[in-house]
Parts: sequence; structure tokens; C-alpha cells
Amino acid sequence: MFTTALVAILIAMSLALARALLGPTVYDRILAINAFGTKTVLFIAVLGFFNGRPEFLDIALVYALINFVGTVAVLRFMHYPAEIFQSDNDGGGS
Amino acid sequence: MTLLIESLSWVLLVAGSLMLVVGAVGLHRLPEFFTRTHAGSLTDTGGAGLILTGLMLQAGPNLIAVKLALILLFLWFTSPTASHVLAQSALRDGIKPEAEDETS
Amino acid sequence: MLDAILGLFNYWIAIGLMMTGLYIVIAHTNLVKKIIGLNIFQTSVFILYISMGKIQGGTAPILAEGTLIYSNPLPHVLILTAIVVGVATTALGLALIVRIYEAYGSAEEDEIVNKDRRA
Amino acid sequence: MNFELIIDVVLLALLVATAIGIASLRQLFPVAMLAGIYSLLSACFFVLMDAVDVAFTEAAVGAGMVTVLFLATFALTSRTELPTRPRRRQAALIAVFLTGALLMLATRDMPHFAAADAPIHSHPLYERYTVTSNEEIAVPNVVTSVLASYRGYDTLGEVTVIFTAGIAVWMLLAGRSRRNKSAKGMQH
Amino acid sequence: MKLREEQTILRIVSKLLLPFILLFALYVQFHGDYGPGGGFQAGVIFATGIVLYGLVFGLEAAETALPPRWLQVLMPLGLLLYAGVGVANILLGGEYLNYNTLDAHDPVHGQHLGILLVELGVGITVAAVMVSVFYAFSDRGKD
Amino acid sequence: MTGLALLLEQLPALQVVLPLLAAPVCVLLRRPNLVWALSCLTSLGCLGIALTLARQIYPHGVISYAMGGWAPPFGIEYRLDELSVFMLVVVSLAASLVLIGARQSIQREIPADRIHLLYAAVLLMLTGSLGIISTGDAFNLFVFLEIASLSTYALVAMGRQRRALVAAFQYLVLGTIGGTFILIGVGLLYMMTGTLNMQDMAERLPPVLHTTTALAALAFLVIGAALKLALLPLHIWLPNAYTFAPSMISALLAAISTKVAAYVLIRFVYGIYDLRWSGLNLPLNDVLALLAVAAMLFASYVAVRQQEVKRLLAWSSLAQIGYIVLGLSLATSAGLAASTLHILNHAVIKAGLFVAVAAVLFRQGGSTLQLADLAGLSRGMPWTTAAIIAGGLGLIGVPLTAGFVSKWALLQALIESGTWLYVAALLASSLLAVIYVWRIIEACTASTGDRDIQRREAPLGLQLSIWALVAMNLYLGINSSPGMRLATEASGRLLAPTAGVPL
Amino acid sequence: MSFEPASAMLLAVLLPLAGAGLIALCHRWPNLRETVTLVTAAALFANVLTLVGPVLEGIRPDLLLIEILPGLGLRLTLEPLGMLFALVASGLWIVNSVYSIGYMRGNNEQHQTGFYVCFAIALAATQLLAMSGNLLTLLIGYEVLTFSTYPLVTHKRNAEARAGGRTYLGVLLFTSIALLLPAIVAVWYLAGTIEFRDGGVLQGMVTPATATALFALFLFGTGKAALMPFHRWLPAAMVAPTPVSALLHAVAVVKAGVFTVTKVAVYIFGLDFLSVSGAAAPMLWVAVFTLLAASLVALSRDNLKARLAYSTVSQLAYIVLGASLATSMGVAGGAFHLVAHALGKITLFFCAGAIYTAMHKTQVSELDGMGRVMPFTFGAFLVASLSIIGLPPMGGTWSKWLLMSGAADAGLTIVLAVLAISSLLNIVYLLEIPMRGFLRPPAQTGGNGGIREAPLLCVAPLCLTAAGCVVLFFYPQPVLMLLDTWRLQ
Repeated sequence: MFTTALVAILIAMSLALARALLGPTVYDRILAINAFGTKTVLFIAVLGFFNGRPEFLDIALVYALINFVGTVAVLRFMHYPAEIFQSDNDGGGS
Repeated sequence: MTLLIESLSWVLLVAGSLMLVVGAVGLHRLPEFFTRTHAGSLTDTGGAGLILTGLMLQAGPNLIAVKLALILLFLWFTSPTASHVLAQSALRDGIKPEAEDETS
Repeated sequence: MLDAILGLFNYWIAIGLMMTGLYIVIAHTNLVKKIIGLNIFQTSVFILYISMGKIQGGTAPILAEGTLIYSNPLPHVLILTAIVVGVATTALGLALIVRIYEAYGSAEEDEIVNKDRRA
Repeated sequence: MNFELIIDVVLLALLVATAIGIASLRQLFPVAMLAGIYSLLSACFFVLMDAVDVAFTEAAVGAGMVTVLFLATFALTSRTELPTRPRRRQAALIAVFLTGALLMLATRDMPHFAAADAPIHSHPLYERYTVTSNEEIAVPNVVTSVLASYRGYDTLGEVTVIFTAGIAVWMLLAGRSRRNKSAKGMQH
Repeated sequence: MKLREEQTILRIVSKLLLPFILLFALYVQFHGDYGPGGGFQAGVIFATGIVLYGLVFGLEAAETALPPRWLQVLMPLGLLLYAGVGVANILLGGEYLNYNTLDAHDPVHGQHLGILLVELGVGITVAAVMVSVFYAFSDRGKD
Repeated sequence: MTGLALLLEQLPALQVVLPLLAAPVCVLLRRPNLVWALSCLTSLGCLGIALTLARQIYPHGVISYAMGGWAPPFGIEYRLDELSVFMLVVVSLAASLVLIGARQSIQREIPADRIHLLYAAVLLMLTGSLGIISTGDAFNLFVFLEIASLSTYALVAMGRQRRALVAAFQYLVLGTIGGTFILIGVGLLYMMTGTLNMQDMAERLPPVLHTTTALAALAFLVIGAALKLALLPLHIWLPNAYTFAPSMISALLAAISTKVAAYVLIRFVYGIYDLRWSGLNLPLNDVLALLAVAAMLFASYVAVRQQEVKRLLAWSSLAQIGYIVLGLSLATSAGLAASTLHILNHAVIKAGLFVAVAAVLFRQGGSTLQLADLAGLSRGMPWTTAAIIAGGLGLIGVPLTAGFVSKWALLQALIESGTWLYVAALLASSLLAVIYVWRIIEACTASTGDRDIQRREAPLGLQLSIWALVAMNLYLGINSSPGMRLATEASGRLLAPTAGVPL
Repeated sequence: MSFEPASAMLLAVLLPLAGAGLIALCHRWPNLRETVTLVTAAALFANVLTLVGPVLEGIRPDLLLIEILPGLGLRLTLEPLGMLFALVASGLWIVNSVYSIGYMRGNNEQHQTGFYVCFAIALAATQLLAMSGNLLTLLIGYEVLTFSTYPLVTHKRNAEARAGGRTYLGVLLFTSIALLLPAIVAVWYLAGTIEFRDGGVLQGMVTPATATALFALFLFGTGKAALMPFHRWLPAAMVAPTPVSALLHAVAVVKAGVFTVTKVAVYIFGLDFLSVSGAAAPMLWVAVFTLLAASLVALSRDNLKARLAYSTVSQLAYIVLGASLATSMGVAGGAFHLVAHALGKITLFFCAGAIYTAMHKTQVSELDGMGRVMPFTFGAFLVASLSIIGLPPMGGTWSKWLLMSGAADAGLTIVLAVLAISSLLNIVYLLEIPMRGFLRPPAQTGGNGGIREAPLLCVAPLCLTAAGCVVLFFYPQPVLMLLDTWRLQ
């Protein structure tokens, strides 16, 4: 049963990677890479169960987090580099 | 009871897998960026949700399930946000959501 | 024969990856790409090491109830350290690139060499 | 095991595809993200190889921090690279193939993958770490006990490396006001 | 600019996530004995949290939350903590980094204590270095 | 046991930990002069410890120190034999002598707010170098090699010209490739022997010596070390790094970095493997010797054609590295002793020359020194000129300088093994050395012509450093029996037949 | 002075060094500086003289200064040959110093302090060389001599001087590093020692072929002996001021070369071994060739100093020839020629310098009729020429005689013939100068305002050394006695 899920995830990963390599626009690539990241999270999660040692979910958790930061970083640096570099006075807030 | 949970999680896992594959095929086959965004979101939220819920059922009520829930939370928060921001900046960048025209 | 292929497959792929990384380092003139190449090169070496530590039917070396076979933890420890070394090198390399770009207005090796030659 | 082997093969194939993608793409932002993916994939591979700590680290560092740094660097420098020159490519190929050939030669007499009788598993180190450490240190995560105690000195070195990098980056990049001064100095 | 309005969602989500991330970093730091993780990973995760904050709310916001001056102290402090444990071991009559000496009666407890301190040192230095590297890079783009 | 005796036992660890502790303290202290004083004290402390260790090891043999109390091979072992303690003395001595004079020069060349970081990096480099030398663990060696390398990259990048950055980057890329090659080599060795402790490796290696894996491991280790050592043709990073680094840092690099890399090479080819093993089906000594000869001749030739003094000295260093490698490639006790001795002598000579150049630059300003800029030096800075001449004569190998003794030892070793072609190459390289040294001396004594250069001697600190190094140079040239004896004993230990070795 | 002979030896090396330091200190007071030079020279000579007595008694003072490497030390030993050389060098230094003062002041040369300092250091080096107890010490003296004379050669600091200096240094260092040093290392390796011992150290240690090769290495390696093809430095060094040329050609440098050759032949190879193994034979012919060829070149040179330089090359070959004959008679002849040629050649150079100082003439063809203007100078020139040619009643007679007997002993008739031919050539190229001076009518432009000699400080030394040439003929006993002591042992 986990096998099925793993196979499916692997197929999805391959397809996403293919899209990332094929492009054609930068956004396509980023989207694909982002989707790929999500799949990796699932992959790790399922793999833990498959191996019978599911306590290693921390890794998947980290992935989920990192994936998000990575995407934010790409968008930030691609489009608004000036903005993080410049101050944003009330931004810190709360 | 166990059997019920077992089979339920099985169903969820298979459904999730299916959704993943469909989403991935969509990501690959759909003609242009915005439609692909759609496929991507589908995978991230739907597929991931189903699979993680399936796993939660497997794990039973313990720390592992909590972690799985956290992962799910993360994904549900971050994935749409990322897609949203991505689409937004693509728009700003001048990419038009036109299905017919697949150009690079 | 098949035994040899299966038994060495991981190493061969790791070698292929190393070669790709090394190729990027040497062939590409963009300095950041060079650093990325170095990263790939190093990560591939990590793959080689980690493959070494695997034992058939083993599980992660976190002790648990029951008699389990654990994969060899030593390569893991070594690679943890090596990863850190890799990050440190990357950070320093990138900092250098930023400064180089500020000084030369370019991050392409050929252009930098040309500018120095003209100076 | 067989199914694990299939996963192993697929993951490695994906790694190769990613590496080739990195080598061939010239838009640098996607390259940085692919480098992140490369890290993620190798981390998946590490999980498969039971190296969970390594996978953890590789994910956090390779896919996270390093990718952010790459992106920041691209934002500060250029976003596309120039094509490589053929002569350079040839030189690179020669160097790479020599290295590769040497490595392939090395594999000839290697103990096979996952073989339980490989020297590294039959050396007393293995048993000491996986069995005796339970009494000596009594920390379930063997990697932690080896990392922090048996080879704690290595880890001190590791922290020193990171510290060195911190100092180095600080030395190179900190202090904007002086930078302008030194930039003037550089142009004589 | 209407940039900020466009990114409202991003801001809210990030703000929600941030406590989780920092908490998770602490968890990884102190759970390293039992599962994957340890000082290094914790430091990186902590730094990642700050990076996220900086990315979303701007560098200055991040620098107010965690001033560079602190980092300049924390960076050497972590290393000193690690190396200092070793010196303490020497003073207690053992070899360098021999944690057994930390508890005269129960060497295993000594080991635990040593590992805890050492991992803390790793975590502090790694987090400080990572954040300050990020600051240094971001700072460079302010022109 | 008294406290002092207790402390004595801990010296192998303290040797490395002392600068390791001082580096973060430097970062915390921030005051340039204070930090400088601390660095000096630390390096002098290291020198003291190294000498104390030498007094223990030379009569009594190897000291093994188990880090963390874990007996080798389970923990990391510090293993100090005659060779390593010799190197410890060389490195800490060179570091102290250079650092003593570094204050003013660094103050002039480095922005004030980075000075404390620079000294911290220097101390880290010292930590790395001492760690490499002391350790008995192959992987630990890699870690400390990277500490030393990383800090060196940063130090090189602090040069005043923008080309320093490029030089540092080039060094970083090649150095990292070298480091990774060493990592691969260590990995392959670990795969075949199951251990990381070098002693343990050496014992477990003979049965698997015939395997291609073990041979490839050796190849990777040697290539990696050669990259860090800048042995031709892997030298391209070195001339730029030496030329554009801050001048006192060039002195440190010349005295320490490549020397430690040479030590690493010796450790690999003699400590783990043994070039004399008949099972070793590699023509490794021939290859090394040929590369060394090529380095001696080609680098000397290039040095002759240089116009920039630091670059000239850098190429001369490459040639001198050739001498060191040639000696160790002979696989004889005499050859290895000659190499070891030359490591010491060349460190002293080159450090002296680079510090002298730093003194000239201190008065002249700028960051590079053309030969033509030296005109009139003998009038304005006669003592510095004298030091440059003394160092130059040492490079040639004129009697009564340290260079003569090691050249003599090397010649003798070459004649002993009947390799007359190498003798010829050594002599040819010496002749080229005459030419490039003479170009410097001629430039120093040339009249200024119409240009009027106002120069006076460098500040006391720099002079002190120069003269300490020159005095060492002459002392080692006049009374070299002790040095030679120590080097011979060191090589003797390394080549002593151990049980089960297939000679 | 009541020093132990051993301390006197050390003093002989240290005195000029101390003198050099003092001279440097007296930078600002030229008169004091020159006084220091003269006093040091005199003290050195006196000190060396004290050593003659013990050496004649057969004592060999020996002093190990320091061990550089085990068995490889700085060692001073004085044997008769070295005694002779030390005596000649220190004695002529006094004369040369006096002359230098006249010359340097007469020509208003620059950097006079540096000049005297280097001179003193060079002297220290010759003393070290003369008293060296092993090859290493000899090599050190040899190299120090090279380096300390380099600033003297390039004294003028112009492009020409620098080019000459480059050749000078290039040839000397090349030969010493590429040939001499390996020869020394080989001796060390083959014989296990590099000490100078009676009867040599190589006997029984090497095959004749190796010995031949080694001997060739030593002879060519001693670039200062100016055997062809390594003679180029000598004419190149003529850019130097004349007192320097005198030092180079008469006192220190070239004599150091031939002294090295003789000492190596006697104390490293041993004459017996040398003649039995035939190792010296090939070098004999090189010496013969150099002798003839240099004489022929000298004939074709019009520049006075260049002619004298080639004459030196030729005369040095006599001494090398003497050593290569491998008979005690030959070596004695060579050693005697070392003294005779020193006296003769220094006179000739002094004369050349005097002519330059007084008349600013450098070419032989310009000297017509000058003899009447500078009778003392040209008279001295005649005397010294005769001595070098080997005609009685001049000191050179004895050395030619000894050499010829040596050649006859060895049964080498051809060498006898060569010596005869060479003497004829000497007559032609040396006697031409006094002949022109005294017999030809003066050139049109030349003033005929009576005698116009160079300053007294220039003329007095050259008269003194010319007189020395004559004295050496009538009173050769001291030298012969020294050589006898050597032969008795």
C-alpha cells in the first residue's frame, strides 16, 4: 500500500522535474520545482512508514518549511530585491 | 475497528496517489503557466492532504500524527501562498493567461 | 555480472555526478555556477560515502527496541561534518563573488581576466 | 529490498537528470532552485540509505540556506551566464574523464553495495558504536553520540569551520561605509 | 507602491508560521539525542526562520528583532562554549572533551551533560553565523 | 600527580586548542592592538608548547593522546611523532616571528574595523595547521585542512587590490577541489580498511594493497595534497595568491600553508602507505620526482622573467616546493630528511624575504612592488636591503645560509641514490635562482636615477621580525647539526620498518 | 705577539672583518678611514708573519670553529701552500691599499667607503680560503670572495659596469654551483670526508675514470682559475677601477682560483694518486691550450688592461699546468709562480693605473714615447714584464725553471716546447709596451714638459713591487723553504 503511494509520488516527481527542465518560462520552472518540493515532503513521509520507522517525520517537516522559504526567496530576489534591501519601516510591526 | 481504519487509510492513500499522478500529468501536459499553476495547487493541497491523512490514520493518535498534521498545515498554508505569489509576479512580469498561445 | 552491476551501481552514479560537478566547475565561466558545480561535486562525494554505510536490511542507526540491524553510523557522522565544510566554503565563495562583482562589474571569469589584462 | 532498489535507481536517475539540467541551463535563478532540488533529492536518497541525520542536515542546509544565498548572490550579480567556450569545454572534459576513469578503476575492487561483510562493518568500530555506545553514552541516536562524543573533536572542528566562514564573510562584506572608501582605493 | 497590499497573504502566513519554526528549532536542538537532529540542524532552522522574517518584512525589521551586534557576540560565544567544555574537562582531570569527567559519579550522565552543552554551542554558533551571513548579503544590496 | 604534570600530559591538545580559543576571544576583544598582542602571545605560547613537546618526544618517542578519552581507533587520536613535532615547531615559530612584526604593516593595509577579524582568521589558520600536523586521524586531518584553507582564502582576499579577490576565489575553487579529492581518498581508504585512524589504516592496508581501490585512494590523496601544495601543474593559484595577499599574510602563507601541505603529502605517502612497498604497483615516486623536477626548472625559469617582486618570490616558492617533493620522492631516509630540513629552512628564508618586502611596501605604499621600484633601496633602507640579500643568498643556497644546508643534504641524498639527472636539475635550478635573486639585488642597489625617493627604515616591529628571521636563517646555516639531527630522526621514525609491512 | 698559532689564524680572518666594520664607521672622515685600512693591513701582515715560524718548523695549526653538519665543519688548518698564499695576499694588500689611496683620490672616485669595506672583506675571504682545513671552508671563502668583489667590479654603477659585473658573477657562480659544489658533494660521498689530508683522501676510494671526471669538475668548477672556456669573466671585470683589477688579478681572486686547484690536487687527490691514475692528464692539455690561446688573444688586444687580463689567463694556466703535472716539482713551480706572478702582475696593473691617472691613456698604441714622461712607471713595467716572461734577473725565472724541470721529470717534451713558445709570445705582447714607451718618438700632441708621473702614492707602490720582483730572484729562499717544508712531509 505504501508501495503504491511511493510509486505514484516518484512518477509525479519525475513529471515535475521534466517540466522544470523543459520550462519554457522561468515561472514554469519555479512552479514545477515548488511542486517537486511538496512531493519530496510526501515521499519522505511515506518512506518513513514504508521502512517501519515513522519517527523520522521531522525531516519531512523541515522540508515543508524550507520549501516555503525557498519559494519566497526566489520571488523576493527575482522581483523585489530592492524591497528587502530597502527598509520597510512599519513592516516589522506586531 | 482496526480493519476499518486500515482500509480507510488505504483508500485515502490510493486516492491521494491517483490525485498526485493526475496533477503531475496536468503539470506536464497543460499548455501554459496559469493552467499549470492550477494543476500544481491541486496536487499540493488535494493529493498531499489525502496521503497525509491516510498516514495519520496509520500512525494512530501519537506524536507522529501531530507531526503529520503539522506538515499538512504547513503545506496547506504555504502551497497556495506560493502559487498565489508566483502567479502574481508572473502577471506583473507580463505573462498573459491565454490558453491557446503557448510561447516561450 | 548483474551482481556486479547492482553491487556497484550506486557508486557508478555517484561518480557520474561527481564528473558532472567537476565539469561545471572547470568548464563554466560564471563564478556562481562554478560554486554550484563545487556543491554538486561535494554532494556526490557525500552520496558515495553514505552508500558505503548502508547494510542490507539495515535501518537508521537510532537505537530502538528489538534486534535490528543498523546501518553504519560512522559515514553519516563524517558526512555531517563534510556538509558543514561545504556550506562554509559556499558562503565564503559567494561572498567573494559579491565583492568581485562590485569591483569588476561582472561575475564571468573571462570578462574579469580581460579587465585585468587591460588594466 | 528489491523495491528499495527500484526507488534507489529512480532517485539516482532523477539526480542525474537534475545535475544535467544544472549544467545546461543558463537562466541562473532556476539553476539555483535546481541546485536546491538536487539537495532535496540527495536527502531523499540519504533517507533511503538510513542516514536520517544527514538527510535532515542536507535538506535544511542545501535546500534552504544555501539556496537562499545563491539567490541573493544572483540578485546582487547577474542572472544569466555566458555560454562556455569550446576549448574550455574540451579541457574540462579531459580533466573530468581522467578523474572519472580513476574513480571507475577504484570501483573494481570495492566491496559491493550494502554487503554486510564489507570491511567498514566488520571493523570493531561498528560494533562499538552501535552496541557498546548504548552503555557508554546511552543516547539512542548513535549518530549524535558518535558526533558529539566519540568524534566530538571533529565536531569542534566543524564548528570552527562555520565560525571561520562567518568571520570571513563578515570580513568581506560587512561595513558598507568603509567599502566605499576601499572601492575608491581599488581604483587607485 | 501597492506591493505591500499584494503581499498581504504572504505576510500573514509568514507571521503565523514563524513561532512554529522557532519552536521547531528548539525541539530539534534538544531532541537530537532521540531522533534525527542536533545543534547544527537546529541552528540552521532557527536561522531559516529569521531569514524568512527578513525576506518578508525587510532586512531592517529582522535586524531589529535580532541585532547584528548580538550576532557578533553569539558567534564566538558558541565556539567558546564548545571549546570551553573541553577545557573544563582538562581542568577536571580528563582528556580534552572527555565528558565523563563532568559528573564524578556517573560518567553516563556526564556524557549526556557534555553532549547537551556541546550541541548548544554548535547551535548558537551556527545560527549566529547563518543569520549574519544572510544579513551581510542582504546588506550588500542596499545601494 | 601535581597540577603541572597533569597539564604536561594535556599539551598535545592545548597546542591546538590555544589558538582555537584565542580566535573567538579576538573577535570579542575588537581592539586592534590588544588583538595583535593576544595573537602574538598565543603563537608564542604554541611555540613554547611545541618546544616542550619536542623535548619529550625526541628522547622518548611517540606521544598518543586520545581526544575525549576514547582510545584509538574509536575516538580521535592525536599522534605526535618526531616529524609532527618538528613541523609543530616550524609552524609556530614562523607564525610567531611573522606576527611580531605584523602590527604596523597590517594597520596600514587593512581597514581598522577588520583588523581583529583578520587576526582571528590568522589564528584559525594556525589552529588548522597545527591540527593537521598533530592529528592521527585521516578525517580529522581533512577537517582541519579545511579550517586552515578557509581562513587562508579569506586572508588572501583582504589584499588591497581588487585582483586579490579573484586570486582568493581561484584559490578557493582549486583548494576545495583538492580538499574534496582528499575526502574521496580518505573515503576509499575507509571503505577498504574500515577505519579512519591512520596508524590503524597502515596496519590494515597491506592485505588489500593490491586492490585498485587502495591504489586509487592513494592517487586521490596525492593529487589532493599536491593541489594544496601547488605542485606543478596544479600550481596556478599560488602566484596570484601570494602576490595579491596583504604583504604580511604572504609571509605567513609562504611559511606555513604550503609547508603544511607538504607535511600532509609526507603523511599520506609514508604514514599510511609507504612508497617503498613493493605491492604498490604505481610508479608514484617517479611521477612525483618528475613533477618536482619540472617545478624546479619551470618555476625558476618563470621567476627569472618576473617584474613584480612578490610574484617572483612566489614562483621561487614553487621551485622550492619542487626541492621538497624531490627529496621525499626518493623514498630514502636521507631524501626525506633533506625534505624535512628544507621545509624548515625554506619557511624561515621565504618568510624573511616576504616580511622584508612588507617593510618596503610599508614605506612605499601601494600593494605591489615592481623590481624598478626597488631602486635606491640600499641607500634608504640599508638594513632591509641586507636582509633581502641574506634571504636571496639563502634561496640560492650559498654556504653559511640555511638554504645551503638543505641543498647539500638533498644533493647528497640524490647522489646516494644515483639519480644524476636530478642532480643536474637541482643545480640548474640553483643557477636560475642565482639569476632571479641577482635581479632583485641588482634592483636594490641600482641608483635612483633622476627620481628622488625618500625612504627610511621600517618601524621597529617589522625590523625585529625581519632580523629574527634573518638571524634564524644564518643560524640554521652555520649551526645546522641539531636541525639535521632532528630531521634525520624524524624521517627515521617514519621509515622505520613496522610489523607486517611488505617491503 | 704571543698568540697560539691557532688563534693567530682565527685572527687573520677576523682582523680584516673588524677592519671592514671600522672603515664603515669612519665613513665621514676619509683620512681616518684610510688610516684604519693601512693599520689593519699592516696588522694583518704582521699577524700572518708570526705564523711563518711555526709553519717552517713543521707545525700545522688546526682549529675547528663550528660543525655545520656532523663531520662537516668550518675548519682552519695552515699548511705551507696556504701559508704562502696568505703571506702574498696580506703583504700585497698593504701595497695595494697605499696605491688605492693614491688612485681613488687622484681620480675622485665615488663610494670610496664601500670600496674599502669590500676590499677588507675580500681580504678576510682570502685568508679564510688560504687557511681552510676542508673543502667546505674553502668553498665558503671562495663564495664570500666572489660576492665581496662584485661591488668592486661594478664600482662605477653604470650600464657597462653592470654588464661586466653580470658576466663576472654569472661565470663564477655558475661554475661554483654547477661544477664545484657537486664535486665537493661527490668527494664527501665517495671518500666520507672533505678534509685536506696529506696524500689526498681519494686514493683507493674511486676508480681512475671517476677521478678523472672529478678532477675535471674541480678544475673547471674553479672558475677563478680562468681555464678556458670559463675565462670570460676576467676580461669582463676590467671595467673595474685599476686597484680592483690589481686585486683581482694579482692578489686575491685569480690566485684564490689557482690556489684552490693546487690545494685540491695535492690534498684531496694526492700527487701520487693523481699521477698513477692519470686523472690529471686531460686537464694538462686544457691548461696547455688555455696557455697558448690566451697568449695569442693577448697579442691582438690594444686595450692595455685587456691585454694584461689575457696575459693573466695565460699565466694562470701555468700554475694549473704545474698542478696537473702531478709531480712535486711541477706543483712547486706552480706555487712559486703564484708568488712571482702576483708580484709581477700587480706591478703591471699599478703601472697601467698610474698611466691612466697621469695621462688618461688606456690603449697600447697611445703609449709611444711615454717612457720619457713617466720613467719610473715604465721602468717598473719593464722589470715586471721580464719577471713574468721568466728572464733573469727576475723572480719569474725560478718558477719557469721549476715548471720546466717538472715537465721534464714527467717526460712531457711537448709541454717543454709549449712553455718555450709561450715565453716567446710573452716577450712579444708584454715587451711591446716598454719598447713603445722608451724607443718610439712621442706622438705629436703629447706634451714634452718633462717628467709627469702619477701621484707619489701611486708610484711608490709600483716601484716597491718591481723591486720585489728583482729581490725574489736573488733571495728566493723563504719561498723555497716553505715549499721544502711541504715536500719534506
